[in-house]
Amino acid sequence: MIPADPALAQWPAALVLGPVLAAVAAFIWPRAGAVVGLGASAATLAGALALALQIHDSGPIRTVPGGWDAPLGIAMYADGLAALLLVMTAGVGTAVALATAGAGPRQGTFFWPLWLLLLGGLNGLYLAADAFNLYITLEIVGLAAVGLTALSGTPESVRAALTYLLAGLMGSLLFLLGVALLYSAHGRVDFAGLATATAAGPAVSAALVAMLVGLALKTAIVPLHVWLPAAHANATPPASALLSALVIKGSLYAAMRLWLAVFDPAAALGTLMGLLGAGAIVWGSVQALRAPRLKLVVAYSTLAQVGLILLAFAVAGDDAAAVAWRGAVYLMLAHAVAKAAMFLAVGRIVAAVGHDDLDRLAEARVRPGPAQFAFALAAVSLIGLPPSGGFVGKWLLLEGSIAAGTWPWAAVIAAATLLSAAYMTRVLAQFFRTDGVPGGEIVRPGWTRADAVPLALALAALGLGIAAAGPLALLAPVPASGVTP
Amino acid sequence: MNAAWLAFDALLLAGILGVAWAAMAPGDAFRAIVMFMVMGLLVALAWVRLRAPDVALAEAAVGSGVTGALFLRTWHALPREAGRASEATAARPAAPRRLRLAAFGLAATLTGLLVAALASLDGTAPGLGDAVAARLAQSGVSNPVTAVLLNFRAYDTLLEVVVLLAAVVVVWSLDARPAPRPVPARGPIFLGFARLALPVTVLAAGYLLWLGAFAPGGAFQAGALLAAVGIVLLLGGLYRPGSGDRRRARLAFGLGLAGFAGAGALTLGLEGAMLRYPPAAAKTWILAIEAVLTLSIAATLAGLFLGERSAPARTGGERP
Amino acid sequence: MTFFDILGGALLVLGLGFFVAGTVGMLRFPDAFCRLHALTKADNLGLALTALGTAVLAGTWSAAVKLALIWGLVALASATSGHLIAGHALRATDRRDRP
Amino acid sequence: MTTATALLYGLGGALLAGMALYRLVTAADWLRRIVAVNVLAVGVASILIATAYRGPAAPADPVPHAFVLTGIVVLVSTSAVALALIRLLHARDENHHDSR
Repeated sequence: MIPADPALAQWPAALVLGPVLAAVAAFIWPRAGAVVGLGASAATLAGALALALQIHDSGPIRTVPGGWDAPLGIAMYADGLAALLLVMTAGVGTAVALATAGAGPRQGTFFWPLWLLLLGGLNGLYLAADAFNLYITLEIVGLAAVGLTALSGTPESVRAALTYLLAGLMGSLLFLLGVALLYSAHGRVDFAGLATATAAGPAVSAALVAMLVGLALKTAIVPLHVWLPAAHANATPPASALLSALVIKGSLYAAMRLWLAVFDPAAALGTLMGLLGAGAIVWGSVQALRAPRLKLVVAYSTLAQVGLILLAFAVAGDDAAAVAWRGAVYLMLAHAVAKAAMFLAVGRIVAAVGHDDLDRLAEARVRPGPAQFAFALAAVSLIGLPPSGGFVGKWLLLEGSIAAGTWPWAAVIAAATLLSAAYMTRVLAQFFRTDGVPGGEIVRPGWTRADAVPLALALAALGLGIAAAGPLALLAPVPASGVTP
Repeated sequence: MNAAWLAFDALLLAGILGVAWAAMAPGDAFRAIVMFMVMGLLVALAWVRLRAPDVALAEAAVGSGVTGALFLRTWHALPREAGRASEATAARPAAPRRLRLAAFGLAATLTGLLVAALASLDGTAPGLGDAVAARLAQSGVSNPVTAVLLNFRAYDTLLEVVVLLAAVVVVWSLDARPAPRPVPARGPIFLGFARLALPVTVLAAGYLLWLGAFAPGGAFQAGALLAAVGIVLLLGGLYRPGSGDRRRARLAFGLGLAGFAGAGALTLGLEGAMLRYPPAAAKTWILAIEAVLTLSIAATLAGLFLGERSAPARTGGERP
Repeated sequence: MTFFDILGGALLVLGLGFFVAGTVGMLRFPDAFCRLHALTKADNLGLALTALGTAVLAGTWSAAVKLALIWGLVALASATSGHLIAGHALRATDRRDRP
Repeated sequence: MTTATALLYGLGGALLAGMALYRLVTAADWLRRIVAVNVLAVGVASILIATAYRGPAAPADPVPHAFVLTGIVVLVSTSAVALALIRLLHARDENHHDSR
């Protein structure tokens, strides 16, 4: 597990320290915010890519900052799964940062420190191999996310931020409760030690339940989702993109990691997670079909997409589960890229049309073609049509559930695809309808630089389907042996 | 003697539970806040009983003191009528019966789970106390809690300071600029108290910081004390932040994290691991980090108290 | 048990008595001024006796100096806050009397 | 839990957590909810500190103490943000009413 190059062993720590130091700089010197923010995002992306390549070549990296080994010290652990999500975070984040830097200085002052704190927190979260350490990174991510939610300053966003903060706080306290129970049962909280600790009594079961419920609150798994639609639909477009693409992935990853590496959950609990996922698919899709606003449709679709990812928890059997987990991770990746593209495209549409009222969209005189095109491309991936990244993820998930012989989950996946096609078509139909325009005169603004980022992200979501081999190779050892730090 | 102590513990716990219930009960918000602060002090006493004096200090200074001040500051900003629950601040009207039943079910489930979990523990988990004791001599300090916070698990503490900075960034990003409420005159006695108490408190904060190396105390407790000094200064109008002070304040907020993360980067370069101190100079590193942290924590807690009011009000005018 | 143990214990019990009296006064007296009167008087004395008792039990001069400092600071703070509360109560009654 | 004292405080923490959860769900105003979250945190802290207790003669385990110290600072930060949001919500609400 010791990497070939000892210098590379320091990269995990650097991926946390870099964004944090940049956040301080961006906070102290607001005028340099955009430069610092873009530079740090790009540097983090480069670092994450280098780490991913290293892991691809020579296996997972484990380091102990402070030089004290676990369980007294804190270990950081980077395997293919963590590396992939690190690259996803820095990549999507850099794209959103580019879009924000192009949008002008108005919302810049506090966006940059908040985004950099979020980046540092997420990096720490993905690299955590210690339950208490994970708790603090969850808090960093939660606070930065609340700040991003409230950044637009509208009364709705403030109220949404407060609800979000309270839900998140309750979630992290439940998580901390689980950490406390784990410590009292095992006397340690490092993942490696917890995984090998033998005694599994009521305390460990209670810890699992508390942590999963807490993380479900933070991930907005139906029925603990009530904070999400308002928070994601009322933030500024870049903030919405970051919140739905990256923030909920953090707590989802935490649940995944604990599930695979720390606990040995009963099969029945997995089935329960699958049922919750199926419920989330139905509820999120129905709400997306009924939502009156474009941003709300996109926000509700997140609930359904998260539900789809949850199905992987239900697939049992080593080989089948391995395939299903890779599908789930790939869905996370594809969702992050496509959802960021979609929220940024919606931001462009709202800026051009002046509102995001779905029923009046067909009456709009202004038709921002490039943004609508980006939205449609992103929708292809979210629905899971070939050749998109969403398709690859869904296919793997389907393959896993069929291999495990659990046909009902395969049916749920198929239903999820139909439902997502339905609510996305509802939006796309409004883009193409022109019969409602009074006078029939239609303005089609041309391409601008601001359309580049959503379009690039949407194309990347498609590209994830074509170039799936590289990322999937990183995930190859999941979960049979490779996930225990 | 043992039974007497158990009786005392049971009494203390009953007091904590009762006061906590009163703090959360519907009704006068001011009363609830005072009850919450009383609970913090009782809880600090409980921590002393359980041989956790460091935590007791932090609970009294931060959990009860600073949090209580934050609550009171918010209470003061809310409208006086209707138990200070305005349309905006009320999350929803009083809970209907069905919701209360559901909440009771949830709470009972949680408590039941926890009781079952705690009752099942046989005390065989050794914990990390021995591991800390065995390495304490190499840590550079002799207070085990400080050794854990700033050496063995310093990375956790670094992230904790990130949380603190994130909080002040968010609070300062909330551009409320409410109409300033008239602050009642403090009078000469309060000002006299402030002038007398300030130097003593600063001294006490320095003492706590120095003490943390070998006895209960440390950067967070000292920072909270200094923050109290700042709050007294602000409340008494002895320090009125001007518009130019915002930049200086941001510098003070960021300084602690810059220093701590900078030390992390430096040790990463020098020693090959983040926050692995050179063994001979561990104490120097820890004290240097703690000193910077104390000042920054104090500024940050005071900044959290001051909040958006630090912005020079865009629109003047007295509230009717 | 030495003489100092007994002395310290007795001082603590005596101090506790003052605290109880102050608390009863706060709960039973009719208005803010009477309550303040009971509270500040009893608490100051109660704390003084408690600090003295603790110092006797601790038996070192450094502990005694620290305890004396604590007592001084708390007395100062409680006098100031008592003054602030009284001022506030006075203004409140003024408002009630002259609508 | 090694001693009766530790078990007592642990159970007290469990009760505090339950009470706080009940109030958190049923409370009608934001301020009370933030109080409830703080009480919930005290409940969690109580379990941690009770876990660390090794009886009146032995020193306690410092690692859970460090966890609780960190938790206290994290909680005061989060509470400050929540309270600032409440104040902002009220200020916006008031401006809203003024403009009508």
